[in-house]
Amino acid sequence: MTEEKWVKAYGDALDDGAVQVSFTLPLEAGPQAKAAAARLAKSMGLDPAEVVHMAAQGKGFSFFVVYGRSSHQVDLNSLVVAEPELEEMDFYEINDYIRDKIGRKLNVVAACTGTDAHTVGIDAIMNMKGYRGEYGLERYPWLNAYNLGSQVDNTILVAQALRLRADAILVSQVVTQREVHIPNLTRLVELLEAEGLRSSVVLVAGGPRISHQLAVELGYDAGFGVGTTPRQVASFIAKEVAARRASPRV
Amino acid sequence: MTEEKWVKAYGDALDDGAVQVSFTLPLEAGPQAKAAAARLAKSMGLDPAEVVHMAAQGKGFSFFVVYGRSSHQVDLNSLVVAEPELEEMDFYEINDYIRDKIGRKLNVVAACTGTDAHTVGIDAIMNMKGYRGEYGLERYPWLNAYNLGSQVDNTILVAQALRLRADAILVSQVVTQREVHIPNLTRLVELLEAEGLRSSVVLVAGGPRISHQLAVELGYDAGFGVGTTPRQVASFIAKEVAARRASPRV
Amino acid sequence: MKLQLDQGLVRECREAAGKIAGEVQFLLEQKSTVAVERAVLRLLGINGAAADVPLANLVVESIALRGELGLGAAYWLGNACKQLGLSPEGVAAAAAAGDLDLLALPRLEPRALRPYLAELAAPGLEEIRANRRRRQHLQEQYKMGPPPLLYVIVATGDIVQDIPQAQAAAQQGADIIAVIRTTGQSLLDYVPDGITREGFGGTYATQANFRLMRRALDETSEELGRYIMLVNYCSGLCMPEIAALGALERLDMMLNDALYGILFRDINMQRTLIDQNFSRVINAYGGIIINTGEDNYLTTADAVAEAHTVTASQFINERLALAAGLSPWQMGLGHAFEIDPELEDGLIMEIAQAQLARQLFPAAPLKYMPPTKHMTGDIFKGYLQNGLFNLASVLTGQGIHLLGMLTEAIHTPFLHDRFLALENARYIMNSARHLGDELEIVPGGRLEKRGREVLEKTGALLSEVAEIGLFTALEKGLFAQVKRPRDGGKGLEGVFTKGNQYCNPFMETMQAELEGGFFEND
Amino acid sequence: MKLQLDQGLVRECREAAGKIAGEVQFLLEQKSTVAVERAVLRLLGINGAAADVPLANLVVESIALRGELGLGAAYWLGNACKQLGLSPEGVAAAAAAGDLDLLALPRLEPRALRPYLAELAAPGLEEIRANRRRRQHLQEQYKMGPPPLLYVIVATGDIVQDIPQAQAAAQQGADIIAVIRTTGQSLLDYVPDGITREGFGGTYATQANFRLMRRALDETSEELGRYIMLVNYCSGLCMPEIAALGALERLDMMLNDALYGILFRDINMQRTLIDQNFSRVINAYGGIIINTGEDNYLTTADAVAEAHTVTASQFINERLALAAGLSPWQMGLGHAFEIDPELEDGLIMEIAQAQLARQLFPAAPLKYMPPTKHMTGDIFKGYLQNGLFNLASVLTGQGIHLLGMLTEAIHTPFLHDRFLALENARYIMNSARHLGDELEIVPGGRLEKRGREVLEKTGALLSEVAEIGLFTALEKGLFAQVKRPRDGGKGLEGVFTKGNQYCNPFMETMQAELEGGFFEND
Ligand code: B12
Ligand code: B12
Ligand SMILES: Cc1ncc(COP(=O)(O)O)c(C=O)c1O
Ligand SMILES: Cc1ncc(COP(=O)(O)O)c(C=O)c1O
Repeated sequence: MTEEKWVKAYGDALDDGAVQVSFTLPLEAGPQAKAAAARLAKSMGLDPAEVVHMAAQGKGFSFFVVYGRSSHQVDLNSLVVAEPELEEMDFYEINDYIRDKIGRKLNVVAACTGTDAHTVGIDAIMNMKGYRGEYGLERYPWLNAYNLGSQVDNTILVAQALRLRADAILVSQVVTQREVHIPNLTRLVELLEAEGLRSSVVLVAGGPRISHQLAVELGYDAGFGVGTTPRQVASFIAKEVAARRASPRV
Repeated sequence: MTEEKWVKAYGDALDDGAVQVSFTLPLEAGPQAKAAAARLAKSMGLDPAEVVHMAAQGKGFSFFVVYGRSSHQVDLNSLVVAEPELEEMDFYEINDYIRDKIGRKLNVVAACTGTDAHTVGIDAIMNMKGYRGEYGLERYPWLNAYNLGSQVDNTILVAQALRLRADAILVSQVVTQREVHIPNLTRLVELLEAEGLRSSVVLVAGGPRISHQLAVELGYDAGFGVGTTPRQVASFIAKEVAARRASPRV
Repeated sequence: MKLQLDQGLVRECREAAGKIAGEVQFLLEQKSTVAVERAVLRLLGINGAAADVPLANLVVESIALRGELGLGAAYWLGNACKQLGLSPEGVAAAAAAGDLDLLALPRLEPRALRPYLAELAAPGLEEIRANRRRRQHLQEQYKMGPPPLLYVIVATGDIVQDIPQAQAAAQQGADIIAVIRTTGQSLLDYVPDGITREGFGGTYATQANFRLMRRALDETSEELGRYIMLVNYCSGLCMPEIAALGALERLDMMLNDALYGILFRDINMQRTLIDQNFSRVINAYGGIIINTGEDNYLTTADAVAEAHTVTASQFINERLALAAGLSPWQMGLGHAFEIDPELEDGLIMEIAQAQLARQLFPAAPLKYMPPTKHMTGDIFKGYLQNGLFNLASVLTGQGIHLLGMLTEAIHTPFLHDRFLALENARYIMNSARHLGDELEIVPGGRLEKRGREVLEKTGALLSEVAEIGLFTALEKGLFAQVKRPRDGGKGLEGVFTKGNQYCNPFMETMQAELEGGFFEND
Repeated sequence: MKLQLDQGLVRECREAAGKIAGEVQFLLEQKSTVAVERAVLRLLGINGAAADVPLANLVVESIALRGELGLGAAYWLGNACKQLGLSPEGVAAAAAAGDLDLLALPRLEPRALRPYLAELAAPGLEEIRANRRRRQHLQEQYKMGPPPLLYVIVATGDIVQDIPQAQAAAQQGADIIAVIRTTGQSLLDYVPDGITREGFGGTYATQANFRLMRRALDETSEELGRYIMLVNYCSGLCMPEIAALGALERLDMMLNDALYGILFRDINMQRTLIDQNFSRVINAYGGIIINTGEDNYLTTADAVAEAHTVTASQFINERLALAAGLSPWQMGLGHAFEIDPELEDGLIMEIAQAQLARQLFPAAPLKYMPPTKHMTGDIFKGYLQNGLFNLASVLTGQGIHLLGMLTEAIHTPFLHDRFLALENARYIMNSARHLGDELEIVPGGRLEKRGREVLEKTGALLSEVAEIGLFTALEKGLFAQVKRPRDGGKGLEGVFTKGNQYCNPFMETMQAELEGGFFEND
């Protein structure tokens, strides 16, 4: 058992638990609403919890800002840090790695799927010109990178992946309201399994609201969120393909 | 038993529990800190809890913004709404009330006590020119209002209250860091009790961080916070003095 | 506050844009689309659905399938109505039920049928004009706050949730409410029927939803003594149909752009431009303000490097709008505050761009969009970015001001995100209300230079496009850095060439009345 | 950006302020205070305490009690040192222990003792000059970011917590750290001894705390390659003592105002003005920048109606500062962004005021204070108010920029409040870096009129004060709407009239060197 290592929120002094909270209640602003806001903050573990601002927002709604001291603490050593395992390599290292460890070009097929039309994120990973001063996957000599664009249906993506003998499939999902991405991402896994393709491809999801944990839960190999760089994705793909060749999945 | 009436935080749809939280952790920004932030938010009852922003703040500190869905709800009918009981009267009504129900001018002594030098709040209640377009207590013909200013020692306040035959004592406390106001407000109650004065004066505390609840806990008759107007205070004093004459405290 | 601009260059820009628009217009007047024909049916009152398929689609598809759309859907309806003594709705219902084969009836001489078609069109036209009058009446009755108009979106995906959110926003100070559409809708080749509660990132645009929201906002307008405008999206594969429904349900503004669908939804360029033309005629007739979408360019391209593409597109949108009969006061030409907040002197460039637009299109209300692309999860910084945006807007006198949300990078707006946005705008704009009047731009300084530079690049781009034509320019990716093939994209199959006898009684009457100055005194 | 101002009027303001300052100076040169004498002892190296009472207090009080302070504390110390062959510290320790009665020793002829007193003063003076040289050296070695300097406060009440907070703030971009003092300190007639951990709303100012923080910030300066300035409060009943300790511990700035203590702490006006004079001489000598407190006026008076009182006070502070030997670069004259955010065109007035100050005192760094009074629990709006403040500052070229905290109305700043404040300033100031250069003020417009109006009222007020004298003006409540009686307030009992033979070797040498242009090339 590892030693416990607790942290609390910090405002003015170590372990003072200072936290700021804001929310709306569907109540007319007034003493009752304010008391309800304070109670809600207390339920969240803030004590004292001070409602420092209440504002009427149209009829029947009020907005609150609360400051309080949170009693909660977190044991750092009990945390499972959910991030794709990455020893990041640079552009040259990755290409050398693929050449040396795999010995052939890898095929990467990417798309923004479903009704989602946000291309900027997946383009940032794929396009020649890249992102934040880093080349995109299309520029990698040891990758064949295919960007199918946006609003791509899962069935078309699978068909293209088959046709292009994809080693890796990259899926972008940006719109997440009402969890629209969940069934869409799940469907892809089902289709790949039905085609017997799932275990032979590295399957990666990404987007600003996608976490590694969520992706893994949905049956993906990794998930990448805000600020991902092409290099991180390329590193992951290269290592993962190499690892599978070393010990193929059952 | 009254019926239960539950409310939850509201963002995009009724009962979605949407809440925003921000805080600092004494950790270097990175995957572990982010996971700790998410865990802390979960402990607060946010599920899902999404860390939408992490920023390094100097060495060893990071700042987080979290959005999540709070599972907590509040039963409105179980709330005790802690506010001074007020049927607010206007300037003329209050003066008439004192004339008719009490029949003599009331003496009100006010001060900002301890080392606290903030006069603006208590002046807003007391000064002729008043606050937010309302006359202050000095303008009330049926009140003798004495403003002792700021940085007034509790012993001096009590001596003056005796000398001026105070019917009501008003205490302002604005600086509250490290709870400096608590011992200071408590001490006044002790001094008044020692002088046998406590039950014969209406004792009121005020200041931006003073709640009615806190004031009552500390032995005051009422507490007034942000945005108090002179009228509210004068109404409270007049009613309270009248009530005590009707049924004197034991 | 004024930029010294080369007025000769401004004229050249307008001429080039005029040439570009003229060529497009010429090519496209020879064609129509299934969406245009469905819009005609909608205007004839054919609004129901059978087994979730709108009657308008059933009817138009049945004609198109047999290759007989060249005469226009109105002809086939009119032909049936006249001979069967039925209303257009009745005919459509019968055709949909399979009780009637429109194409099997004897075919009256198209030219001879025209007066009858005009009669059939009259109620729809009158309904639109009545809506226009009603809006004018309400707007005169209520007084407005100081410009710009504050515009917010609701986007719960559920019209039943949208309504209280929209009303709360109005009560908080919003002047304009846009109900954002669900992700998939722009690629649907039909307008769904009835009330809907299941959108993603927005709510379906349907006639029933329009009506519900308009009614709710009318109530709120009355309560507030302020006319609350309603907006929807007249773009995608159903552009003209949405225009028709909006005009019938008294919407006040429509997102409507010549190029947006092509660039951002990969809709075929011919399809979009034809649809766009009829939709604009309807908007013009309905007294509806359009909002163009140049702001979107800056979400895929850099706002400093590509600023001139926005200005160039504004000139093109202006010329195409004029050709469709829109008055300048109806042209909410789009632009945006999208420069990287990390850039030194970014605010100077933003002010230059906003002021340039203001001076180039003095009679247009201008739709000014908030920072979106460079918004992050840092809601505090985001709130400030919106603050500088609000400042730039009031300094340069913008007309339609879309409020930025501090949570732009996170989720569609929550109730209090909108509230905070309104509070932001109210504070900044009030505090800086006349600041623009009290400042002059230093001649030859950074700000003025930036404005002139953008104008010069605009001139160069417009003359290039005028030379190669708009279609080729789109193929080359000159806008938003997106390349689109002339015959690619969605919806090309819905484009057809008009027959000699083609007839669209709405288009004809509307154009005639617009040209005849029917609404001149508005 | 420039206001057209009546330069004749500006000259008249300076003349009136010169007259006011001259009269004050004349009256006060005849007097000294217990605090001045304690400061002399501090500079002589007498810094310990016995049973929590500082030696400086013990010694001065024992002399004062017996009515013998007219010669100055230095005389009594020198007299003892010379005869007993002890160091000043040794003498003070012996006196405090009751082993030595200073007044019982034979009294050397004061005039004859002067050279010896000058010798005793030499190490203290050299220590201060060495600190000044060291600061200069470090500031040359490290490079600074673009102006204004960003200034934040720490205020945990506990020096041990203050230090990591201050270091984090510097790492986040702060240039200047002020350690706010605990509520009661300004009314203490002594400077507490040693490290302290129990302040309220601030941390005790003590020599040990100064030293700890200076060391920590020196480490951080080295780490960042940027010199981090340290500030404390040279006001209250110990003004000159704090000045002495600050000069000895290499603080870089001092809050130091002629009127603040009178108006806001009810300290007797004579006491404050005498203390202030010596404290300023020390600051001048130490190369320390003072921050005056005009901003505070606007916390009790209205920022629109009373703006001219700020400007008038700046003129007075300037003249008194010059009289004490401060150079213009050391005059952080105070003003503030305190206009009600609900006021239409409030920003115009704020810019007018800030620009006016900028033009009236072109060589002074100007200390610009953020909104405080109109900050509320609405942290989002507060963040915006600070944003406009940051904008006004960069537009008008302020020198020392105090960052506003979004939680101003709630608590003393948390770590991330400061972080957000720095982020706010960095964003706004970078984005609007040269905007002020690109804009001109419309002649005769609202902005310029406001600037002129304030200047006119300033002129009128200054001539009134020049006529009646500063003391009477303070009795009449002409500043901050606070009235103070001439002989009321705290600390009057500590004022005494200097004897003919009065001696203060520090004052004398410092003044001589300052006048002699010793630091001219700094
Ligand atoms: C640009 C933009 C648009 C553009 C898109 C242009 C284009 N061709 O992409 C336009 C204007 C067309 C648009 C339209 C809409 N948008 Co939009 N849009 C944005 C905006 C402003 C920026 C997105 C962006 O480009 N970010 C920059 C890229 C580089 O970041 P990224 O996407 O996070 O990608 C990075 C990582 O996430 C990761 N990544 C992303 N994908 C992948 C995939 C893989 C495999 C990997 C490894 C990594 C990875 O790597 C990238 C680089 O680091 C955001 C708000 C914001 N500031 O985030 C809203 C936003 C995404 N849009 C939104 C919405 C709702 C819409 C609409 C549905 C609105 C409507 N109803 O009309 C429409 C319709 C779109 C549709 N059918 O999908 C919402 C989504 C809300 C939600 N959470 O569900 C947002 C958040 C705005 C909001 N607050 O309402 N939008
Ligand atoms: C103005 C001001 C000052 C002025 C005070 C001038 C004066 N003569 O009053 C000056 C500049 C001198 C000052 C100094 C300090 N201040 Co101060 N100051 C403020 C400021 C900006 C506004 C306070 C104010 O005037 N509000 C307006 C009045 C009308 O509102 P109010 O006080 O809430 O009063 C209303 C109600 O609360 C109620 N009320 C108040 N009292 C009473 C009493 C009764 C009986 C009743 C019925 C009602 C009532 O009615 C009033 C009208 O509605 C606040 C920040 C802020 N924006 O709130 C900080 C603030 C109060 N100050 C603060 C601090 C720390 C200080 C200092 C200690 C800093 C320092 N170390 O130097 C000093 C020292 C003061 C001392 N010894 O006490 C902190 C307190 C933090 C805390 N919660 O503990 C604040 C919150 C700023 C901050 N965030 O750090 N300050
Ligand atoms: C002109 C225009 N049309 C439409 C939309 C919305 O997209 P869609 O038509 O795909 O719903 C936008 C996006 O903001 C737009 O600017
Ligand atoms: C000039 C000046 N001195 C001192 C202070 C601080 O107060 P105190 O001296 O009471 O600690 C301030 C407050 O901001 C000030 O402006």
